[in-house]
Amino acid sequence: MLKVVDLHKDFGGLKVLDGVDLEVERNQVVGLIGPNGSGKTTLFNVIAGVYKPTSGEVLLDGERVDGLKPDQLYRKGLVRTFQIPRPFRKLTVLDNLLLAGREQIGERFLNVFRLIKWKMQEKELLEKAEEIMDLLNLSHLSDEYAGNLSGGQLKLLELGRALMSDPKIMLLDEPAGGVNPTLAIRLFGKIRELAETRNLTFFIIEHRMETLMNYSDYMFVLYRGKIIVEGEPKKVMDDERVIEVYLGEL
Amino acid sequence: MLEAKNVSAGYGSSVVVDSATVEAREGDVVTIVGPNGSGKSTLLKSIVGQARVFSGEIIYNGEDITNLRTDQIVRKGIGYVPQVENVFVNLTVKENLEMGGYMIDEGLEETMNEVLSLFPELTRHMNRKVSVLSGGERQMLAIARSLMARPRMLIVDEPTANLAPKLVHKVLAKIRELAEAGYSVLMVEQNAKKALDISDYCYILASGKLVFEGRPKEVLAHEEFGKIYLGLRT
Amino acid sequence: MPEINILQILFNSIVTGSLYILVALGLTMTYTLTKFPNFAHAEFITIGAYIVYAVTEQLGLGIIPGILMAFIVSGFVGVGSFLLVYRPLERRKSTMVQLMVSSIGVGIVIRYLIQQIWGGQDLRFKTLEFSAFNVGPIRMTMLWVIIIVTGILLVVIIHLLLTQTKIGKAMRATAANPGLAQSCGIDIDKITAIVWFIGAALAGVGGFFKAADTKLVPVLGWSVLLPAFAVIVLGGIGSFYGMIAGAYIIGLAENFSIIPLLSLGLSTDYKTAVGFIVIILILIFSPSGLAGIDWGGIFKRKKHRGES
Amino acid sequence: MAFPIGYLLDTLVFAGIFGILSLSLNIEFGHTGLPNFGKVAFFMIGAYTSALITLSGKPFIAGITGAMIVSGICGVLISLPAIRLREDYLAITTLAFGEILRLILKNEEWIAGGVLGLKGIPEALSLKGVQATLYGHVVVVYISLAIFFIFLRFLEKSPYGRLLKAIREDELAAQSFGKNTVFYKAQSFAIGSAVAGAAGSLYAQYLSYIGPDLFMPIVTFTVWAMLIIGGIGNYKGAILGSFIYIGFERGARIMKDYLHLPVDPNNLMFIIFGLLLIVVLLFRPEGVLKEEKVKLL
Repeated sequence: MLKVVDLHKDFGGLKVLDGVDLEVERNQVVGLIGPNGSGKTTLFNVIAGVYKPTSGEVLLDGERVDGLKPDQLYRKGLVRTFQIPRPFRKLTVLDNLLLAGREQIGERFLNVFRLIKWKMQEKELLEKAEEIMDLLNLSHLSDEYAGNLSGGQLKLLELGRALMSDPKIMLLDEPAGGVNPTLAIRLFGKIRELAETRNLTFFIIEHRMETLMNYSDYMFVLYRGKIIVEGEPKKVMDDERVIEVYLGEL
Repeated sequence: MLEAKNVSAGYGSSVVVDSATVEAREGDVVTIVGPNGSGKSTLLKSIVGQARVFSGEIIYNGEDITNLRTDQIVRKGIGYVPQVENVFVNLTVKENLEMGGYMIDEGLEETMNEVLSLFPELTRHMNRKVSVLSGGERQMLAIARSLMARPRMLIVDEPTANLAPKLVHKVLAKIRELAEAGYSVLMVEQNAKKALDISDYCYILASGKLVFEGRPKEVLAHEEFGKIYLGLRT
Repeated sequence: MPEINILQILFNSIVTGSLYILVALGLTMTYTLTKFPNFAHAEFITIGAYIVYAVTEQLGLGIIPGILMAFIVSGFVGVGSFLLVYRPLERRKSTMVQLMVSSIGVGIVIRYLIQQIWGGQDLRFKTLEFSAFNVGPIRMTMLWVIIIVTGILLVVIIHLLLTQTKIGKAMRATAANPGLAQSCGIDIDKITAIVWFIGAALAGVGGFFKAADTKLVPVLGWSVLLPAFAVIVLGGIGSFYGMIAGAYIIGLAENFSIIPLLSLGLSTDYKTAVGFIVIILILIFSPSGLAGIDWGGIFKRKKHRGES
Repeated sequence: MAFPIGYLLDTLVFAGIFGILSLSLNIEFGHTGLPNFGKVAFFMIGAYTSALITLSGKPFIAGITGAMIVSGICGVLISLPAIRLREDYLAITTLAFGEILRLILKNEEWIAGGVLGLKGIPEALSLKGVQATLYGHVVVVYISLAIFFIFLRFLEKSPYGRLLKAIREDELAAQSFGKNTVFYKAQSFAIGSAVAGAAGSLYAQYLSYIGPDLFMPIVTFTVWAMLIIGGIGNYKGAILGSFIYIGFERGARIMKDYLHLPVDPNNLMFIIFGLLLIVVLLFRPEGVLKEEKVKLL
């Protein structure tokens, strides 16, 4: 599904990504871990088109997508969420979700006045948004400004917005960061459920190892810009090298 | 000397640290370790007034300093070295030290000489802009700068973050040296093993909670240390 | 086409540049510390000129007391607007645009107060006669010489303030990293207020020079505000030495633009547009000013091309 | 001229024209978050374009259409390099653009009369008698105002408007949902500029004279003040702001004619208005009419 080949990214001589190779399989929940400064968020930013790679390839379903901009990647079915939620604060929760719908007819200036046409699509989007709000327990907040939501609710909204666009693959940057443990477990439960019921693929940065252990199919460990260990969660967690990089031994 | 009792802290309304108790005794290097996101930096920031303490209290030399402003805390004799942006990049090394000693009215010169005797490597850069210093030198300067206010206790946030392995060793050795010179140090580190080598006592934080504490030897000897550290065992 | 005296143009450029230093210094300092472009800076400039007018022409107390009063009054107007408007807005977490608009409000209030007190008509400094004389091929007036000397003196004084005094160093430290400055025990509120005072005070003195050289009108400050923006944008906002270079470069560009303008048969009025064009070009191509241009990169690329 | 009605109609015309200008700033800044401090430039482009077209004998409708097209195109041309800039830089750049444009019109007589400007610009609706013509102006201006208001509200209540608002709130997030934000920002700038151009056209035909001195930066600032006081992000607020400002201005003029104050009422009105702007920013930064939650049509 998503394949990264020998990816490099330098920032003014500093090699943040130093030859990353990985592959995320369809319909799996894949975790990415690594100590602070190992390059996880940079890897996401390069895959999601925020930065151009210095060298290397990113392939989505076999097609080269490195160097494409976020909006182009979105159209190819790749959506990402942010570690620190970036809601549209002065739009309601419902509008935040609706906005994320893809290929909206009424978003073109000349179509604004073709009311009947865009309203039909809007209706479909509305149904979908309601379903997602149900799923994420956000329904009661539908008409609330996103700026008034709590940290945990914003995390859910991030996930919800990403779901709105029927992506093929979702990149989640610490979806449960700063969220209380009970909610975190619920959130991962949802992710697991979505992967199984909706043919979705997840690639997740997370530092709650115990959560990832229970909910992911496969894991990659990034350290100093390279993947040093990969495999099933149990195997990865028992790997001495993983503990060592976290303790700063390598 | 410094005690944080049952501290819950965070930003805005979100609680990042959940009822943690740590103590730093005079002349010791005390280290808080834990993986990223464990809340260790937030705990440190709550002590120096850069994050909010929701409950619990922070006592320094018998005085309650909970939720005071950073400059008030610094005036009480606690030096603080933040993790990032911890030097004035547009100032020279000497000017950075002078700013560190901004509150000193007399004997700035002597204090600077004392501090420089601990950091002799800085003397040859005195009139250079900080922007030309290496990462390791900057870290040294940041620590030296905080010493200029003549603190008795130093609070250091991840002094080895983003440093090359060789420099990690150097900076940590310097911190040990400071403890030998009579300063008390409370620091947060991600380079757990190396930090423990120079520490007198340590705490492990995972997901905002203290999960283990003890002398470094006991901690390192614990067979499940790695798993505890990663929050896989409690 | 009239004969062009290059030395004269060069001299005029230095006069213009020195004047810009006076008016732009405060603008760049407050921009750096309070993080917004203060449009009311134009009125800090204007008020100084009117105060000199009041003291020397209306009260007949002479020019030195006039300039001193202008320094003090403009300074207080500056620090007053910071304490009464900008700081409260900052504390309320206002956006940069809100701060900019508030400075427009401050400017309007001051400008029409001036107009109320002194009227909207053109005023001239009658007691100050600056007769012209020649030095070699250059025609100059005493006023121009004073402007140049003041400009250079100011550069030296501010340089000494920023590098040799505790308070000056604290200003630089606060500008670079307010949080860290605070944890060094620096009272950043006090430092910021002092900067607002000095910046506005110098703008006021600069306003007097501008008015003495041309005429005194309530929109005096506006005629130099955009060039002053050009100066600080060119030098890189927050850079004192960049600002000095920017002031003289804009001075040169404005005065030398007369040559191509004349040869193209265009109005020399366009020389005032030079600054505006510089702003637009710099902001679009190198928003951090001259310092932001990758000179090394340009050089390397050329070399590289040479090789291939 | 009979005082009450003539004065009132004149006031209404001004309030209407500036109301349109204020609407145009609201789509750019209130709605999309682009601080345009060169508003007067597009007002000026519209006024001159329309004046030149109608002076050549073409009807007003051609003038206002031409004004909107030329202003809109200029808006796009300026916005393409400028909208990637940080907001303070965008503000200074657009401010400088307005001043350059004014300088050109002032110095190049061959374009539109230079300093002297253009005289004898025909009215949109030429009726018999001063009073009737004045009523005609009110009708033309308010029909235009109503059209632009409805048009912009329509935009606001469509997915298009929702998207502009999202860009204002967080551009990168909007991009990661597949929206080409630069394209939309340029469009918003173009719409705003075209509407400002229409206001300029109405202004020119009403005054029948235009010159460079009518288009000083203070015009831009006035429009900003209107929008801030009336309510950023609220189209009704934008119009209300214009009425408040023009009301102030006319109140001062009436005072000047009928009262003998120790201060010049005109100065006093600007001072009070400046203070009002500051007070609003300090104590009611959202303006008189708050931004509303928008339900799509």
